[in-house]
Amino acid sequence: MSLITSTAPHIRSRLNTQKIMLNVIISLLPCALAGIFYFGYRAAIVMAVAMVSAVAAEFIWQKLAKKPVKVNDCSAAVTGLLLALCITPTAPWWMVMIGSVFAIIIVKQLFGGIGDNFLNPALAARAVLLASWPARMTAHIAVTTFPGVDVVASATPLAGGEASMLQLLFGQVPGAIGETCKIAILIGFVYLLITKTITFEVPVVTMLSAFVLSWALGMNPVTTVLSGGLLFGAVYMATDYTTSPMNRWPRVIYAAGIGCMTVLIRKFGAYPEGVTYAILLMNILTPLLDRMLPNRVYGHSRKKEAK
Amino acid sequence: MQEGNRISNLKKVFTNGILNENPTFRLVLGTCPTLAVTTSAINGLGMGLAATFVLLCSNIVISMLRKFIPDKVRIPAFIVIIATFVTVVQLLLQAYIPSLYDSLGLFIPLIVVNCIILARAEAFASKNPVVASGVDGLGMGLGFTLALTLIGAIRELIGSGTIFNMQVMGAGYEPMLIIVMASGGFLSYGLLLGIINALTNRKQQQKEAE
Amino acid sequence: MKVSFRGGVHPAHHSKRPTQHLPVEAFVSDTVRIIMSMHIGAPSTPCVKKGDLVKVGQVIGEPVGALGIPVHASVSGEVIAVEKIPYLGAQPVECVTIRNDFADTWVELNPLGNVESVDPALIVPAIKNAGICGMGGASFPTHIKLSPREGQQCETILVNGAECETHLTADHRLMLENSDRIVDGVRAAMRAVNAKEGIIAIEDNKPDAIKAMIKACHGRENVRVQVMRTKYPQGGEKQLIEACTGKQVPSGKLPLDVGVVVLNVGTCAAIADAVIDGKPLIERITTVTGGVRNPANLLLRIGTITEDVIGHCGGFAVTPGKVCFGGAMTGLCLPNISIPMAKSTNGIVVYSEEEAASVEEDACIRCGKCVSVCPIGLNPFEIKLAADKDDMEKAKSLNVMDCVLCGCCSFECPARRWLTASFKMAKQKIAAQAKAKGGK
Amino acid sequence: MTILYAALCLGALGLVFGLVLTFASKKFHVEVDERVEQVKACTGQANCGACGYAGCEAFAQAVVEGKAKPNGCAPAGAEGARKIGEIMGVAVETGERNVARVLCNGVKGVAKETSRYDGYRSCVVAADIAGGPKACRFSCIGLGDCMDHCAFNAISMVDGVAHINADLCTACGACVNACPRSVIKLMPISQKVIVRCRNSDMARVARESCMRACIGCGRCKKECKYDAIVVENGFARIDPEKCTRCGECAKVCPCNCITVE
Amino acid sequence: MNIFLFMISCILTNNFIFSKFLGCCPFLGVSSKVSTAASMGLAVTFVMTIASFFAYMVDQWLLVPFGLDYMRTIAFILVIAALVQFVEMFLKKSSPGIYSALGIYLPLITTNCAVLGVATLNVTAEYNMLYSVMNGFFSALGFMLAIVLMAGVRERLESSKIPQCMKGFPISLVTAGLMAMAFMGFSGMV
Repeated sequence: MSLITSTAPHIRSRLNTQKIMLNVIISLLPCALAGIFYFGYRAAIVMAVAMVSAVAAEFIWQKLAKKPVKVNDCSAAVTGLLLALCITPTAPWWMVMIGSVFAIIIVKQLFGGIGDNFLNPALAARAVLLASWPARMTAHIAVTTFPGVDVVASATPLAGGEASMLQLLFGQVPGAIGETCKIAILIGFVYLLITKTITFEVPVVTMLSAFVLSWALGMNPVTTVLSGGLLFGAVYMATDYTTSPMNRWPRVIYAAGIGCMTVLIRKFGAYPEGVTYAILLMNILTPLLDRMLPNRVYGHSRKKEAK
Repeated sequence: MQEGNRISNLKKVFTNGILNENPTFRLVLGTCPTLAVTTSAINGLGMGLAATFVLLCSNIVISMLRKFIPDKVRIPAFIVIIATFVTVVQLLLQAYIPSLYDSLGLFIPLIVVNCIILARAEAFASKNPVVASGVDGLGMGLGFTLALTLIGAIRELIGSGTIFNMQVMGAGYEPMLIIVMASGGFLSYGLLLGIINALTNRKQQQKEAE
Repeated sequence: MKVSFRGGVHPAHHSKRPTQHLPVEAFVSDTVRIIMSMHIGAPSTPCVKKGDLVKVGQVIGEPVGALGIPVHASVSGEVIAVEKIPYLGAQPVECVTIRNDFADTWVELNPLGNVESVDPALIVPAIKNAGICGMGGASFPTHIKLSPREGQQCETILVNGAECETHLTADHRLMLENSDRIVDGVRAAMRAVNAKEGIIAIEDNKPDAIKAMIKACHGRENVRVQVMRTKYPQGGEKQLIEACTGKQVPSGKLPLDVGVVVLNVGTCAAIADAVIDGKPLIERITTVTGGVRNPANLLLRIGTITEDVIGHCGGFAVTPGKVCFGGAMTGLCLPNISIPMAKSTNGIVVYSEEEAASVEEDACIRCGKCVSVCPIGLNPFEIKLAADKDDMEKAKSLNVMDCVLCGCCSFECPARRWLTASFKMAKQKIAAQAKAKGGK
Repeated sequence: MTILYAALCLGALGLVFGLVLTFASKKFHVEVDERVEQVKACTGQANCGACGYAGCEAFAQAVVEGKAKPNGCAPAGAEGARKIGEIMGVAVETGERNVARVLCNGVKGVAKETSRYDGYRSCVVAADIAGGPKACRFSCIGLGDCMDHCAFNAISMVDGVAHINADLCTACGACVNACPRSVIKLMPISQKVIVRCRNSDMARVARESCMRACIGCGRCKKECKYDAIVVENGFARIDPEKCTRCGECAKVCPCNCITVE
Repeated sequence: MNIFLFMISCILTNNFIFSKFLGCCPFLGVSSKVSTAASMGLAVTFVMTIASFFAYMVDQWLLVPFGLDYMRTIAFILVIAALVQFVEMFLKKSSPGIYSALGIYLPLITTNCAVLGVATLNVTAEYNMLYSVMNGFFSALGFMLAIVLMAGVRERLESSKIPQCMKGFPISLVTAGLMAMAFMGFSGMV
């Protein structure tokens, strides 16, 4: 009888990469459903196109590059879904497809695939779409009742549209598919917390810092945190494992940076919404943050030791 | 026989600059103008030709003076020679093609610090006779021009739907604006380099397989 | 108040332990194989030869070097072999095989009497002569731990009853069934080093043990029970000290440098046996669990062969994949089941083929889980990248030498990366390099 | 007139700068040893670290400072050592080129396996678990630590035992240091007759653990007409000085552990 | 406030690398490690600030009075080359510590188009002395920010499984492109 030998530990936790990605998809379902409810079949089409093309792009790339095909880790599907949820329901199919392919091929696979991208693929793709087709990306429609028939062009609250607090909370405002309904996002957030997929620090600190800074700058803090994609970004985009810092303090700084930057861009910048760029900028800063503020090692003095 | 050898050598020097040691795609020199001016094919072509002119003239002059310039001050001397020709180009463009001069703007005087030109002066012209240096300058310059025009054409096509200002894409085409923006410059240059690397790698592998 | 440390994990097998309620039963087999290097330090030299008749408690291995401790016969009978056998480490070890005559004739013992009245100076020699080494797994000779060097003063004897490892219930049962002995041992250790207090630290998933120990501590001088949160590796030496005293052992130093000595509950009971009865360490409680028909807590003579133990527990209930000494997080794999257990074997765990099936290493997704669970505060993913590239300088600068190999990072990693193994390799290589440099 | 101004201006600027720089170069003169770069160019440039210094640059520095010997760079070989010697102005002794040889032939099916190692791919780790996956504790574990350390792609794994391509090997010794079992040794390249085993267990144990283990029987020693074979620690060893590479010993070895390349 | 806005504009909004493509060669070449990138950034800051000052002086007091503005390129490049050479020699002698940290980058700066670029820009934008120097200094800080951020990302990429054909320049360019895209967020701030 020949026994197996290996080093300890001999058991592993149940959570693996695939399950984590599935958890994210499940947590996104409320947002997706809210999007379909408010914006009708268009939202469903955008989501389907984004997910299918993201997965297809990943599959084709891995085949061409003769790498092991790891589409079933669901990470590409998550990227596609996230992208779809943060763009407008009127986006034409070819735009969504370009976004997905850009996210998967250029932002993720060229850098080595899962875990090696330094920017959030979905957000980077959104930034590309926004820069390339600004008119299409900001063509928002008013919410309709299911199954939306008539489409009325409308402005988001950030771009001057009117909305009450309750409408903001339930997402009865024009905007990106998944970003409007805050209740749905919060449900997803709680699910992610329960399944221990993410920790609470980043979203909470992001929202807090945005709240405080907007208050200090004389904006309405409640509207600030409830409008646009701030909550969606804080819960789903800023918490992306690969592109956020790992150490405790850098995480807090990173989150605070996102909140503050968003408010600054909204207030002073050329764009009505700044979450995308705020997160991308902090993504870039992530490696440096992790490097500058390492965790304190047990049994070492608090001061950083000279190497 | 010797004559034929010389000519074939010169041919080699000439094609070397265009293909094997293409300054943009193989040596990756002179990235600043490459990125900045390739928003359209015509700009790329203009920049390339301006640089070619400077490269050709400076190579010839440096090669002529190579025995007189003391080794210690050769770099400053090269730079002065190059700067002179750049000023000439600047004045010529300003006088005859003001539109191109305007669109290339700052990057005309910056040809002085284009690494390709100094690199060729140092690596080739200061060691080789006049004719060869001239041919080298021409080859390198054309390689640079071709590369810039290619990148410019691709960016113009995707970012504006035109090539050399001629509408190519159908009327329904919605240009991908980011390609002609700053970040698009980096992206398209990087991707093009990657594609060229992949193609040459594959060729090499095929050769090795044979 | 429940205390804890930073980081750590909650392994799934943590809470349900089938042997938790099973009383300890004794099992004596007909052959024991006693190895000479059960402790850290130079192996003892066998002082018996084939054909000798030995009694229980007779010294069969003489201590060698400063860290040396004697090895005693755990059964009476005839020595049938003295040879080198392959064991858990890289090198084969010297081993004395004794056939049990089941007469259980003891050598003459030399009891010292009540722990509260015995001369403190006699305690440490008694511990050494009893061959006691750490019974929690690390097997560091206990008499060395209790001999402070110049300038060190032991303030606290910290007794580890956390039993944070998965599967194991040996310490739990010991605390329930032999609580007075443990407190006796703590008192003996305290008196030996003149410590001010003794803390018995127990995780809150063992309320019955906590109750029993509090009862046993009642009326004893300066000994108390500290309840800790249930988390792995609560029983790691460094983590235990952090949780219970708030102090951290400086990198590269020993617990004694912060005035603490950590002893396992089993070790404490053995100390009490050595002092009160003069009995050497010849038996211990071992949990046999996992894929065996009848999991049990067994009182085993040191040197009992794994195959006999498993046979006693009804044999394998599954196709065995791995058989390990110790819990799932730090246990050591056996190459075959003819390997005998030793003084530090607190558990024998059988894993089925499916449980032991290989895990495929995926790409790191930089989730940071390894960073957040590391009780030491290291960046495991980064150290692994350095170790994989054989960049030992980098690994060293990332403090890999502070890693305690607890396995939390490997356990938690969703990409199933071999983090702990690579740190083990890096630590070995760096130590070898340092040795080579020192040698020059 | 403008031309004159221009010329004057530039001339003046050039003169001023020239003077300042000449002055500065005299005033701020610092000695630099150019030989470091030259020596570095002659090394293998693989940064393999076999010389004992942190990379080729450090080695070159040490050579110039006289701390390291010109022939300290194994990958550079005799030719490189000669060149470095020229730069330094010293004559260099260079012996025959060495190569690394694997002294184990316990391939799959020949060496007995005791357990299935299934974990982190590292010989160092595997060797430490229960004596390694093979019964013989002098065997090549075959997980490829040496392969990972070879900067020259000379090592491959064949049937669970390392195989070194002598043409690519530069005898830098990185694999020798990487092997936890010391299975790899450096030998002169002409030494083609090799005892591929270092098992020092007793004959019975050795035989049980591997069909190609050297049991130290001494048949080869008897057969050797040149007295080149010694049997020590339970295994045979060939003295390359005396060996004539006749290969007679390989023919009589009962365990097939002597090979002729 | 004006100066503050000017600073923001130089460092972030009109970043030399990400919106003006000045200094790309060293940006791509010397950004593989954070420490060397920081040194390079410091060296560039040093030279750019001083060069702005000297170029301004040469322009205002020599070229303009004599009506030689067409000679700017030549004069400026001479100034910069001499300056860099001088600084290098000076540092080598006076503070070997700084020299060993910055020294090897100094010759590279001569052909760094950012330096000549800032000198020329100062003249075309008709900045006064103070603004010229500030422009040089803050633009250089922007360059430093860009190169250090880039180095941080590239250090991380070191352990990535980048496809063979993308290794080196291509992936650096793509990285820079994506970073430039993120920097678009600052647009309109000033």
